[in-house]
Amino acid sequence: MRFLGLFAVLVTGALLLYGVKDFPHYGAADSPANEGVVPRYYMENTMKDARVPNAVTTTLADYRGYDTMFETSVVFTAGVAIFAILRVFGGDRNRHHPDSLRIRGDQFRIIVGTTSRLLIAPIQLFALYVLAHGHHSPGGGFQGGVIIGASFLLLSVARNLGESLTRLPEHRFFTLGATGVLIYAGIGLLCLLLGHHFLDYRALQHVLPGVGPEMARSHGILGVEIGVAITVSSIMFAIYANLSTRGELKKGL
Amino acid sequence: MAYRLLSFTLLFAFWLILSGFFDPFHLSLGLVSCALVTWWSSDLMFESTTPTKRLVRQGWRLAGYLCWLLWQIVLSNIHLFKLSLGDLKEVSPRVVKFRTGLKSDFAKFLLANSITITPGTITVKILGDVFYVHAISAEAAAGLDGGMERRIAAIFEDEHPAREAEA
Amino acid sequence: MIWQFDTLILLLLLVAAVVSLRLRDLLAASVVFGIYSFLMCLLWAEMAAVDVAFTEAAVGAGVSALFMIATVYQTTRKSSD
Amino acid sequence: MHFLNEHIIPFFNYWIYVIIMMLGLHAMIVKRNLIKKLIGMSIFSTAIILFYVSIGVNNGGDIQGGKPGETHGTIPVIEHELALEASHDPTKIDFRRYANPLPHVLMLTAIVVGVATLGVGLAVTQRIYRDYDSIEEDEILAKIAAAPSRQTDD
Repeated sequence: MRFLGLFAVLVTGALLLYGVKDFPHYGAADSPANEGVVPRYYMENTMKDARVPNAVTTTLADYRGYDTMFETSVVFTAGVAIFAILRVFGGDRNRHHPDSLRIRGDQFRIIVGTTSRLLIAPIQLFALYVLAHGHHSPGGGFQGGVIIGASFLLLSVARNLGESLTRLPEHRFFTLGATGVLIYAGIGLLCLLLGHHFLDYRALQHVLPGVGPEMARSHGILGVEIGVAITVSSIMFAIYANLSTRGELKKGL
Repeated sequence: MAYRLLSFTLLFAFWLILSGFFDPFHLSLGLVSCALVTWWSSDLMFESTTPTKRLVRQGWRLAGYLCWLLWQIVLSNIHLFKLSLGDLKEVSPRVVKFRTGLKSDFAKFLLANSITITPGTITVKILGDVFYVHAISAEAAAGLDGGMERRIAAIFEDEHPAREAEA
Repeated sequence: MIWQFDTLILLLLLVAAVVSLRLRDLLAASVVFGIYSFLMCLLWAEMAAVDVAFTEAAVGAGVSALFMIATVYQTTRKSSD
Repeated sequence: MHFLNEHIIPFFNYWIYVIIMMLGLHAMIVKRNLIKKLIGMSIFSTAIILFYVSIGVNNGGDIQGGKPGETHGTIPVIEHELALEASHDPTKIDFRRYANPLPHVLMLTAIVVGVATLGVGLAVTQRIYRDYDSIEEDEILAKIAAAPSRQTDD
């Protein structure tokens, strides 16, 4: 088995390395990927179409909105899958921790606990800043959502899981996760109902007062990113809460 | 309520520093974000129940303390610089153990982090009232004579320094 | 492209990957995997992919290492290979 | 030496990506510990993401007046001064000055989905540990062989 595995890996690697010699040089501006019409269109029209300087955001939420919508639902599905696999109600039958990992005493409570307590609110504000300024600077729904989730993770590592579960209780995990996906799909559906294509945010100019088609696209992108952030943050915390307690949601690390 | 207002103001100042956009759209996004964060976790920023007036006074004194701390950091940097260029015999790492009179978690946290941020000394752990501090030389250990603790106790009115060096 | 910088990070990346796969202590392997993710994030920032680097900094170095540590804590720390 | 100059040095990056990918694949196949297998899976996927992102790198060619490889395509965010003009006239933007945004978008979502997948894998690992009290592949297989009925209960 070991030999066979090594052999398979070496054959695969040799084939890939053989293919490498036909690649364009690293960073070539005239490589097929960079010369093509698609990146050119995305780069040149992001300001004209949506008034968003960050081409990555426009591509993520507008030009390739379908892709992102289903990626968001994949994250949601992963959360549901972990619930189905791991969650137990009532105690675990044979629960024991390896001794080497048991944390004794609480000598780190004051320093680590207080520091992270003071840091939670700025971290969450930073996450919302990243979410709201994804149009102008790096960032967006995925990054903002992960950082909000990480602030809850920090709270459960530095204090305890119960404290973050009182802020984001278990029955909210999947409500919020589904809400995010529904916000995304709902904005798409709204465009459909207003007579445009699915996820064609230009339609939103009929419901948002005083905006042109470009700003309607910009606001549509923001709405979609908010949906992504809600799903990602709640599912990240749901995954951690299940993993760190073996599905019991009681004590945590 | 006053706490929420205070944390909202602080968070909004932080937002303005981060954002750099002052058009109505981004400002309203900032207001919504700060309101959300205040709603989620303002109770984590200020846990105690000190009256607001006193809190502002403490904040003022804390600013003064931080200036003093900055000066201490400069001094101990110079000490460490001399130590690293001079005779290596003076480097004698040791763990100093002392008992503090500070009661609240925040005061202990402030003392521990002030000790750590000053070059040459590191708070290893806190067990109850007992601090375990690693110091790099005799002079750095002598710096832990309680001056810092008295200043921290002076910030918070209900704290009293009381210490007896043990080893 | 600062190719010296690039090459250094790529070599460190290889070292981190090998170490994380060789270590028998799973907790240490998870932490080294966090280092690997962080190096990856540096490489992406250097390739002008700031959004990807940002995501990796939040996800790879923070969240996924924590997921692994949580699992190691709940199962066992020793690995046979 | 000729071979080295011709086929390896210009493609140095790609060689390292393939080697990292091989490490991950090898760990997935050969390692017996399930968490090691998952670390291998993550290394494998990040190697592929790295390859994709590196395709989007753009050195700017001759456009910035330098030789290829000396200049660097900047991040795909349009500068503030240029942005206002570009909203009316897209041809103001020279797209070769920026890195290709498309691989960035695809890989950004792949990273987040990757961590969700890793979470599912770790959950399966914990579930296996709950049932078989081990995360070593050979021990689990031995336990399944010793007590075939365990597969059906629970």
